[in-house]
Amino acid sequence: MTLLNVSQVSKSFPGVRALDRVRLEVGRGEVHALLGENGAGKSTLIKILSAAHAPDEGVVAFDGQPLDPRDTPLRRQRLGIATIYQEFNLFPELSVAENMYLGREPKRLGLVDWRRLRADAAALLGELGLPLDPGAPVSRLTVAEQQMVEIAKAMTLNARLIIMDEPTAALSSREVDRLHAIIADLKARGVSVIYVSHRLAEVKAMCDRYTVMRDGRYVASGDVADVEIDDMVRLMVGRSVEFVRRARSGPPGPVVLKVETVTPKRPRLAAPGYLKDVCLEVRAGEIVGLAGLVGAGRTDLARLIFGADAIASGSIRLDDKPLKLKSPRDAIRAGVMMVPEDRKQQGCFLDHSIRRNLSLPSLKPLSRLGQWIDERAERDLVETYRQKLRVKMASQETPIGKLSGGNQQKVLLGRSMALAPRVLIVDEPTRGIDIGAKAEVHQVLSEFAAQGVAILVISSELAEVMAVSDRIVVFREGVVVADLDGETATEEGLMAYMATGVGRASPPGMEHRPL
Amino acid sequence: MTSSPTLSPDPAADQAAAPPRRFDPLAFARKHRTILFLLLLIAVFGAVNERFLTIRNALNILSEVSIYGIIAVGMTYVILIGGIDVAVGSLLAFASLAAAYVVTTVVGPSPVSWLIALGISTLVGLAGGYVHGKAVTWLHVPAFIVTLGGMTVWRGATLILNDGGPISGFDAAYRWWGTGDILFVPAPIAVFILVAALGHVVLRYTRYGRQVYAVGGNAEAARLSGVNVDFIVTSVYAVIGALAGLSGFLLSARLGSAEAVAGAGYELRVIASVVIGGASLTGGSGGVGGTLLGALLIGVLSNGLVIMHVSSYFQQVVIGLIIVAAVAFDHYARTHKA
Amino acid sequence: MTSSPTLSPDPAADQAAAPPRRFDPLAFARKHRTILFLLLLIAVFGAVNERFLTIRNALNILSEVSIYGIIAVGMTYVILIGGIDVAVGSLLAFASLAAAYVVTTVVGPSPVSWLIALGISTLVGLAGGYVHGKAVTWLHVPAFIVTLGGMTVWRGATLILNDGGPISGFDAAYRWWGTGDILFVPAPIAVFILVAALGHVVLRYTRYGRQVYAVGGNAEAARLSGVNVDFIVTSVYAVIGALAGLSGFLLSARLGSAEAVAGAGYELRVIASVVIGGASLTGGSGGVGGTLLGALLIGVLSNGLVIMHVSSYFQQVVIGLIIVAAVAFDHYARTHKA
Amino acid sequence: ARGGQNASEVVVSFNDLSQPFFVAMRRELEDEAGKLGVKVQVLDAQNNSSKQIADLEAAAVQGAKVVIVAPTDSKALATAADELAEQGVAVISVDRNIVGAKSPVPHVGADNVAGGRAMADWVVKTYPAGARVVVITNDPGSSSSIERVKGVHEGLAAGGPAFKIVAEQTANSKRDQALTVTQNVLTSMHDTPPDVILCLNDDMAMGALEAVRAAGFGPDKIKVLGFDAIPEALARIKSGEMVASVEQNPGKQIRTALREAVDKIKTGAAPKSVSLTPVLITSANLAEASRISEVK
Ligand SMILES: Nc1ncnc2c1ncn2[C@@H]1O[C@H](COP(=O)(O)OP(=O)(O)OP(=O)(O)O)[C@@H](O)[C@H]1O
Ligand SMILES: Nc1ncnc2c1ncn2[C@@H]1O[C@H](COP(=O)(O)OP(=O)(O)OP(=O)(O)O)[C@@H](O)[C@H]1O
Ligand SMILES: [Mg+2]
Ligand SMILES: [Mg+2]
Repeated sequence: MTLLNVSQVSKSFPGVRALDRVRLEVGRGEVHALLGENGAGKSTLIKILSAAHAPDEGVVAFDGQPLDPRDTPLRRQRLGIATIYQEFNLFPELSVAENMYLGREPKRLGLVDWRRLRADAAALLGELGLPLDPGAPVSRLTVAEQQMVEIAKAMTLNARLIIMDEPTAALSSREVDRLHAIIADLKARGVSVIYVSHRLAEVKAMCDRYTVMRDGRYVASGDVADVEIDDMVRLMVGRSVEFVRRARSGPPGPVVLKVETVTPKRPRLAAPGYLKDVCLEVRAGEIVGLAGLVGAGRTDLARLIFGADAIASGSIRLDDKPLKLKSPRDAIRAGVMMVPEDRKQQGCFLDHSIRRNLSLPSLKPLSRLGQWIDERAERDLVETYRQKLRVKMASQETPIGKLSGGNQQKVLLGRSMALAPRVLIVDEPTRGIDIGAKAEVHQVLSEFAAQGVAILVISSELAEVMAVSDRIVVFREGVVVADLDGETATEEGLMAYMATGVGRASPPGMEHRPL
Repeated sequence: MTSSPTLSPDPAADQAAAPPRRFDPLAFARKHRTILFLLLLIAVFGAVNERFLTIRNALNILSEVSIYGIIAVGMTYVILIGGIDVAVGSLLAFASLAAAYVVTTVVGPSPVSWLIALGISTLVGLAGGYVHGKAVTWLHVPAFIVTLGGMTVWRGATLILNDGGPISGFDAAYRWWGTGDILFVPAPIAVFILVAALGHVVLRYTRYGRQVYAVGGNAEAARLSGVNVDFIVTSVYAVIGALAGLSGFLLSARLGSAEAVAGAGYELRVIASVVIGGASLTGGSGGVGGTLLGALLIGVLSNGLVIMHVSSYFQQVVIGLIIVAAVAFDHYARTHKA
Repeated sequence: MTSSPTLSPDPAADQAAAPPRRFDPLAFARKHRTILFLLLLIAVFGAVNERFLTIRNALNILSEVSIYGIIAVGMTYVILIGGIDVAVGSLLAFASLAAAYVVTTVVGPSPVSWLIALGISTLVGLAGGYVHGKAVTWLHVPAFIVTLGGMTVWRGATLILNDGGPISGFDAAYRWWGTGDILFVPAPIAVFILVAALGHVVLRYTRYGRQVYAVGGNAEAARLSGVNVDFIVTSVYAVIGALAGLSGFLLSARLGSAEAVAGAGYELRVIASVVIGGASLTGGSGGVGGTLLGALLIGVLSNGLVIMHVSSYFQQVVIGLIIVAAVAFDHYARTHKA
Repeated sequence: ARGGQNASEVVVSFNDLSQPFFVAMRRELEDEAGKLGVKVQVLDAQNNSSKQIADLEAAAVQGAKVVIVAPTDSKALATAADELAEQGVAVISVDRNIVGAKSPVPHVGADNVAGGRAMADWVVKTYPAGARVVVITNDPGSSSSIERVKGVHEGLAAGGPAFKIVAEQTANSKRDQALTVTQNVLTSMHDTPPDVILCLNDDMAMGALEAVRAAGFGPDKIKVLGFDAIPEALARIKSGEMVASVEQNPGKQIRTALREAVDKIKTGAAPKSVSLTPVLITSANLAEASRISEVK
């Protein structure tokens, strides 16, 4: 029996036809995967379902009733459609509990009952197994924790259809497992779920049906059980994508980056000095992956190396010379560059053009007298990286905020690469990137390493860490617990280190699973 | 951006930072830093001149603070939603002069003339604020421009209304609102306390209040969460308009005369109260408690410097420096550990 | 949030909308909407009174606009980084009075007294602005509070400086900067054109200008892209301070006297010019071109209404309404298709 | 009491110490206080009635015996005057009187309406056949503006219909605004220039003179009159650029008031009202101007 029936829905933005007569059918108690490359129109379709956008044409029927296209988001919520958007919709200054119950706070004598609000939130968070303080302001949470709050918020709505737009993009495997347990429970209660993810292994493991979109059009749908991951990829990308473990291009060069017993001055969050006495080495032409659970301290380390946070003790050496970093500016000058994990808050100038976004740190060599920008050279630079990274965009002058998330990420990668750094740190480089583009990004990182750049990759997707790394360093609660060879490491082995700090003997010859 | 985050009396933050543990004097000091700064200032003034610390002087300060403090409560809401209102001074003058005009010229002597004036002043303010709100939400003109326009429009209208002249000749019941007492508390102070308490409760304990925070924190997210953003925005401007009208009524009762120049420059003092109180001009953080402290700081300063015989030109220099120092201290206390 | 995005002369957005195609009058009108609004206003005034459309009157308007227009160029930068400066009027007075004081009292008659005054006024402004910038970046006090403090501190200091009185008695070379011509163009207008051109070029074509936009667009992202955010912020406040000082010098040359009350209320007029010109108070969008149009709109309005002999009170009402209408029209033209 | 030791017994609250008129008054006050050997505290209400009341309340708390006040508004200060009287503090008003207090407040001042009238009378006398008059007014809504305008209007009306106000605009008491406004007004009537420009303070008259000069009219063609007789204006009168300015004798007002205050403290004698007549200073009676000595 169908719960949701979308037919012939179209939507255009100035200059883009984002959706072109799309259809989608979701049954009761079904987990339905919505698949497609970056910019295929998945988020746009979801926003039409939640009434954040009005469709240009087409009908959305819910529970057999056609929905009014002029509905407000509130009415759709009341009908039983809850949405977790790709871009977070949280209020940074409000607490976790308030964010979960905004507009639906429990009341006593007409006034908000703070005690019950806190208790309800704590109860639900406990039920979902989320270790969050309901009173903490959301602005203090990590991206992963914010994602969990979004999920918890959707649960408070008692919806019949929950739409999740890339809920796992910011999560590491432990949280992903937890989310999947939650979804299984929802399914058992007859709730339907629309699930968007670029992690096809997840889709294969837990979705019932799928719909694939390409360039704003409907391509195919069917039972997940009937297709293999390669088939899904072909439907999405129009070709098959080879996903291979990177082969080392030669013997590693000399040590470029050396981190010696580094401890941060003030932890980013209000916790007592979490990261402690970290040691690490990266050689020229080597890609080192950092693995760890959410909050293990990998991002903190990256920020220390990049000069974004201050060091209390220890030292960072580049080419065996000590680096004195007061700000990211010093790091960039020395040849260290970082792609931050939170692209909206720390990466993008959303209203500014792609050109301005990409070229900002590289302007100096493009300017006469260090100030007078040569715009032609700038355009050429941007064009080079557009081609290299296959960024889909109308023109260099389009505001970056109008790109799909994956394409934004590519622009930020381009920003870092354009600087030709000695050391490149990428924090969650493929968060929200589709599988085709992900392979391209890995390829680009490999090529970059081949040119002798020392690369640090932070990723919460173990498969990704294993695919790109020559070496894998495992973090647990702020300390390095293992330093493994990328070729012999196994997912199970890594998980064991991440969760307990101690390795488990891994069965030899264990094959690496595709993504 | 650069106007760095100021959170001070943010309920969410305070709760998060305070797990029930034993008394920690430093944490206590950090939490109540603005009050402590104010107390310090009061102690200094009191040490220099003992008359500063008399009840009579406290009431003097509070009477003066009441007039703009009432508007500052409304401004807290406006700044919370990320808006701004520079028209409050002009609207205050227009509303109070319109009310005085009706009472003295149209209605004539009446036992309830105070009630008529109170009603008209508040309603005119409400209507004016509503117009600002509609211009923001419906014409999509930035709040700064709308209220800057409003500032000159209302002032011009006030001057036209009675050809620039003041209106006086109010009866005793009317004057009572500016000069009378309720149980030893001067009436304007009582009204101020009422408004502040109400403003605090609504912000803290009602859905409306929570939605005000939400709109300022992230307007688009608020819309997607089902908040009627346009309604919140319009209502907030209407409320501050009504409070400006109320304050205008009290001021005219206190002065015994409704002046066309009344309230000039109030916008800056009121906004300063809110921002000194820890609210961020980008919206989403702040509270009525902080605003009260900010308003009091300004009131204590200007009174204390007079009492200390600081020369009038020099007073301006000192006030400016202390305000900056207070906010710098606030930031320092908030971010530095023991 | 609610202060809806206003992008008009944002280079990033404009180019995107213009693929080289054949002439489309509606697109043209949309792109140049603010200029068209200004021309419409000029046409109306010209139709009502032929005197309005004389060269002499145009020079009148421009001379008046020059004084605050110079500061508005600096304010464009300040607002672009998401800051605000309400101290410009006071700093103008302080800088020009300090310069006049030195020239008339300390130095005495000299053939280069104008140069000394120009230098001192600009440097004092620069120093004052630098102090504001340091307080913002180093003490982490919000710009609004810093410059509000500055506003009263500089005004107080000005009044102390010459005990509240004006300083006059400048020589002819000094006065030339306010009343002389360069090839028929009055000197203040020439300086204004120079400052505006320089301000535009730096913003549009230099790395520094790019970094200003970046800081306003997203300060944290700018920092992580290697921009020295503190330097940009401090320098922007220093520049607007220097421009306020320069403007103060020109004003004193024009009036023949440096006054302690000079520049009072300029802050609002200058900020209004920038915001009418399409900049957003949250930073990251706007430009010098838009600011010029905004400043001109204000100048044309106040000149035209006087020439039409509209009564002073009524002028205020009309100016307020037209400013709101101009910005509403701007928004409408930008978002609505043919 | 510690607070009483250094307390000033005389507190003077000025309406607006950014206006040259009151600045001049303050200087004379300080001079006279030095001569009499009394300690005086000076306050600036910054043109805000509410602040003035608060200042006076603070002064009373601090132990003042006599308060001299230049009110922002005649009516707004009545209650405050009553309260001060109740606490045994004597009040004297200068420049502008206080209306509506329970017991009349002694006043030392010159009437603003009479001052405006003096300007108009000069016009009527100088142009028997009538004249076209431009009036540049000071801060809109302030009582000095309202009263001076009233005097001008009454005086010109008394002269008959031949005396026409062809433009009346405000320049908010500011020199730069007066320059701009006058320029604009002159542009609007370039072919039929006005005969007289009446500026309701001297600062604005300085600006108007600049505009007249810049527009190419000589001092004979358009006559400019000011108000307050500040030294700059007197110098212009002396040089013939400007015609006249109204002298309200701020120095004499404040010196008289201060002497009354000191008498009250020393002898307990109740302060008396003293009324000064505003005088129109022209080149003929320049010597009568109180600040003529300050003209370089
Ligand atoms: N507000 C908007 N204005 C203009 N264009 C938009 C807007 N929102 C989306 N688009 C465009 O619509 C297309 C579809 O975008 P959408 O965000 O739906 O893709 P997606 O499938 O969710 O991609 P991703 O996997 O990267 O999240 C893209 O080309 C995007 O640039
Ligand atoms: N259990 C905890 N107790 C205290 N602080 C914690 C805890 N978990 C995380 N943190 C804090 O969170 C931060 C670690 O987050 P960081 O982003 O560096 O980790 P990460 O491994 O990159 O994880 P993520 O995948 O979320 O980016 C540190 O500043 C640390 O102080
Ligand atoms: Mg998407
Ligand atoms: Mg991380």
